[in-house]
Amino acid sequence: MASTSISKAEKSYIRAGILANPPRRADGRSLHDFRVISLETGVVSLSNGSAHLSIGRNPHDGSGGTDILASVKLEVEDIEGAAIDNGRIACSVSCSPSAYPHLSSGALDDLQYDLTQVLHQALSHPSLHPKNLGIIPRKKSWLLNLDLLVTADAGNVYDALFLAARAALWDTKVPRTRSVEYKSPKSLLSTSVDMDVDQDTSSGFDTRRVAHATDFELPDYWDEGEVLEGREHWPVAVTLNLVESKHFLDATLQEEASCGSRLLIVHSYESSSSPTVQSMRILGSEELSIPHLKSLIKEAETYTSDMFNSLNAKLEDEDIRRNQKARQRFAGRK
Amino acid sequence: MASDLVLPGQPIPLPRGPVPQLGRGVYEKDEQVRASLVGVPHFEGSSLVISRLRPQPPAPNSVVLGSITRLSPLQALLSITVVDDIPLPPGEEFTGVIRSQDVRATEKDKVKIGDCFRGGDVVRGLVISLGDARSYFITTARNDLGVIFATSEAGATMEPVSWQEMRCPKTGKIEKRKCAKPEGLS
Amino acid sequence: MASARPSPIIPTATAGKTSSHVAQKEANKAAIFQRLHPRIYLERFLEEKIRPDGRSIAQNDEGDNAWRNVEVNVGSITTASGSALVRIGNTTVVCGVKAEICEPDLDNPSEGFLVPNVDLPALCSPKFKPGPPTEEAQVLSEKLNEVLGNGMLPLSSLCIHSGKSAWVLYVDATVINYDGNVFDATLLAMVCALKNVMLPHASYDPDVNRTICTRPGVDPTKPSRKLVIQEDLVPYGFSFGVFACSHILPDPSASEEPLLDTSISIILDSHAQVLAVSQLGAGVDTEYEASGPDLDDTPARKADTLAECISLARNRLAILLNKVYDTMN
Amino acid sequence: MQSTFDRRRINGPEESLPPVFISEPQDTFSNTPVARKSRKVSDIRPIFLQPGLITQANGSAYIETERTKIACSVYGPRQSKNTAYNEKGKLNVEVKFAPFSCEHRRAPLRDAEDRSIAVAIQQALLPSVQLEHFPKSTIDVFVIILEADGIEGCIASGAIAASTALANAGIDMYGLVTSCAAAVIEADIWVDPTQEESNTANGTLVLSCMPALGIVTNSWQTGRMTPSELLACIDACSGRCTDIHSVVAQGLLNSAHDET
Repeated sequence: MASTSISKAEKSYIRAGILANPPRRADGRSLHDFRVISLETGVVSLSNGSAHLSIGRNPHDGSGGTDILASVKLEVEDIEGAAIDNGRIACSVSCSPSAYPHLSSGALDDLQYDLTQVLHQALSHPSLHPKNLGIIPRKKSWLLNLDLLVTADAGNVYDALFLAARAALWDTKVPRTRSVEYKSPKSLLSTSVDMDVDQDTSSGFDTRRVAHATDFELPDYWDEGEVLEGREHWPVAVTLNLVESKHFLDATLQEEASCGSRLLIVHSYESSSSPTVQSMRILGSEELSIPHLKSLIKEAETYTSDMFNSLNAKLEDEDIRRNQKARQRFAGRK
Repeated sequence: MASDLVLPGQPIPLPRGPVPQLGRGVYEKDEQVRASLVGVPHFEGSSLVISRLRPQPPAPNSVVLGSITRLSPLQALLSITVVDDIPLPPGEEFTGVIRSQDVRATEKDKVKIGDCFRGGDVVRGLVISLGDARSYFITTARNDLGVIFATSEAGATMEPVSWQEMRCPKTGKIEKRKCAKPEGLS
Repeated sequence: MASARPSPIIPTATAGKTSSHVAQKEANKAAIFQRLHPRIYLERFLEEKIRPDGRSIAQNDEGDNAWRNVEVNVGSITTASGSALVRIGNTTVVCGVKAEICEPDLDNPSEGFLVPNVDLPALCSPKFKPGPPTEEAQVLSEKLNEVLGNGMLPLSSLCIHSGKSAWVLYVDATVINYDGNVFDATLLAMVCALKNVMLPHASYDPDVNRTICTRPGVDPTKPSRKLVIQEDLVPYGFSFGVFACSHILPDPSASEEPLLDTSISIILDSHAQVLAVSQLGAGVDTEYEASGPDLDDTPARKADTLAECISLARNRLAILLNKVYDTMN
Repeated sequence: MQSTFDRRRINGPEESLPPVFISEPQDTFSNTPVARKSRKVSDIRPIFLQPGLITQANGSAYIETERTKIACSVYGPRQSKNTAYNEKGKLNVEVKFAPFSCEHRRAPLRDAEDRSIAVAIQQALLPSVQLEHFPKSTIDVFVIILEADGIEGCIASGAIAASTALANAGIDMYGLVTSCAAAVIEADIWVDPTQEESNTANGTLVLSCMPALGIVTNSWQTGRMTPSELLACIDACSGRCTDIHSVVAQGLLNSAHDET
């Protein structure tokens, strides 16, 4: 993402390679190929949902590649007068200085802020909001903290962030809650579940406070519970790196530094066929005409649908793998 | 009413056949010459130009005026306030450095900075190169370059008497400077 | 201060150019001379009794064109409770008042708050960099806080419910164009903004411990109201600078300000009574007046600098008042 | 607003809250869009643009679209402090909301929202400035928002004011940048939305382009849109950008005439 400095010769060499016919890239991939993506969910034991994703990691020694760790932590939030009633999502991206050694601390903060801005604006939009984050209407609700850590950046960090976020949210379990109310000793009437029926009881409580304090109980163990409702709508992103009339995907750091600008498109798949655009950005200073922009938007749909399907497949067999592991662990425990 | 004032991005109608050489303020994009500044395109010599009297950063071969801010045995630090006869707005300045080997053309290695410049002198120099991240490289190794204004210890404005001496009118004391030859002298 | 003529620095204009081009060359040479020797440049002008921006400093005329033109327009920002834009010459200041509700202090339960602040952003002048308030902005805010705290706006009038809730007025001034004498412009902008404030009707509801306001025009029984302002305590600022202990320059511009040895600030109320006076630095050096060979002064000049500034401020106040009044009502 | 104590400013009480009005209940996303009174759905707000307002700056511009007022000034090319040598110049855009510019008072120090607008405006200007003419230098663009009516409107007007200020400052540019916002409210396109309209919208787009060259410099989309709605928004905005371009051109020509 933050381009390393490369020499002019290397830059024109890479651009020539991409514009050539047939195109040739340093690692032999075609223009629209992705590097190897490895994904593992449930890696952080103390979180409600987590995922570890890396793109382009060297299979032999596990070195290199973009490396993201995503984790979801649920908190109870008192929403007494606030305008939110069924839960809130807060995303934050932090970049470890080891991933960007050449950036000063100020530039690192700015980069973190920009990444957070893109993620948060896309993921916290009401159109994607899961319904089951409310606990007690107008009193208590879940605050879903999605924290992503970029531990290494070898290019294409936006795609990696969205993939990791989607995997972590897919893996999230919301503990079931049961509302419990304490009846004040003096009130004779049987209070209905609806809390805000106000009787002027002559209880000892200060009359201004609501007659019944309500709270909730967690029947589940903290890491069980239902999955987020509508978890298949979480979006995926694709970054199209533009070199004059051509574009290519999953750029390495050198390729990112040599291409003038990038188009980031985030799609969410309501029904399996047509996606909806959740966010779009242009980054960089190369020329982009309006018809070219429109054609890129259409082509992006094919890339995101492939990515969407392959990610779903991977998440399914992650679930299966973890259930087997859980069963073996259970079987092992006498 | 609109004289041939053009705006950035506006194509410039070319009078005759051959595409003229393009100077500053115009650029060519897919065989169309367009303006990159607000102004009137005119010909200076053979090249089509839109000239704007705007403060510009120093570029190689631009004549700059600046005042000496710091001296060290190997170089003199200069705060550039005028570039190519266009003064920078108050509060803005570029940093330049005159290395000891760039002070004069003769006996480059026997230069003593203390005898050439003093703090606060106004110096006219020529930019050799963009230098490094902090400062531009300036030379005064020409007769018309060097100190053009200096105040003596007594506080009076000194007059140059030779290319390396200036005299204080009040006390008559001679101080050593690398002076620029005043204009108008043959 | 010896004012010998330095050797001609810039190559003489080459002849044969069209007149406008020669004029531009001359203007350019003058600009270079001002950039290299600002002090001598200003001296040259003052010798001819003219200031660089064309204002005259001659004593005989009624002294009105010694001040830059003042323009005020009020109520242009709809998101603020009250707002004003003031332009003195090129110096432009926009001031907005935001009214919020808070709990009053324990030691004066029935008083609200007045919080004036000046912001000198990097946008208004090349000498400011983005970041926290500069020293100059802090000094300005401090001075304005003192001047506006002189009882012009009784804080008790900002109380909604004693001990429980009161108004706090954040008076934020942003300088858009910094061309000298920002204090006068900001003070005038803040005063006009405060006069323009419309506070919604507010009532404190003890059992919910919250203050409820009604929008203007929603409920005729609960009208919004203007601030209670003591008209005779309203301050008007007039700033002067003394250059080289010899010239008094009213309303100094940005190019003159760094060269001034003394800065004098006179604050009058609407009846031309002196509310506050501050003089930093020596006044006009009277002995110098007498012995100065080339300054043909009459003895009248011997009067004390401060008294002279106060009289200059008084006749300027009359003109300023009818300008501010016709915009206010 | 929790006002943190800052010894460099005059401080009020620790905590103060904006007034709560009785008339409107706490509705968040009330998606009943109020019909537009004075202009059609596909019209933009009238633009008042005045280049060269700030005499201290190299170049400046002031823009007003009904209830959005933005001032912008350009300084530079300046020496870039404490950065490594680079032969291409740098474009540095800083945005500041005036404390009185929005419904709720803005923090006078760095506000989070300032940076996201600065990034959007910087991206809108980047392809238009010929930075290779200013090696080792920085062009500073400072934007102050005096009154805000719709964040998308601020980005669009801010980009227009900044591009006009750059031209007024005599910075070499490929072309003038104009920008326009659009919102999708219940499947129809509202151009140049105000604050309440964009609150009820489920998707908004800010498109900046150089109409003289037909080049898109920034398209900043948030919220949810179907691809066809997105393409419709792009067409609507690029049409409006060409109209705005003539307003900017007229403003610059007038101010250039006054100068010569």
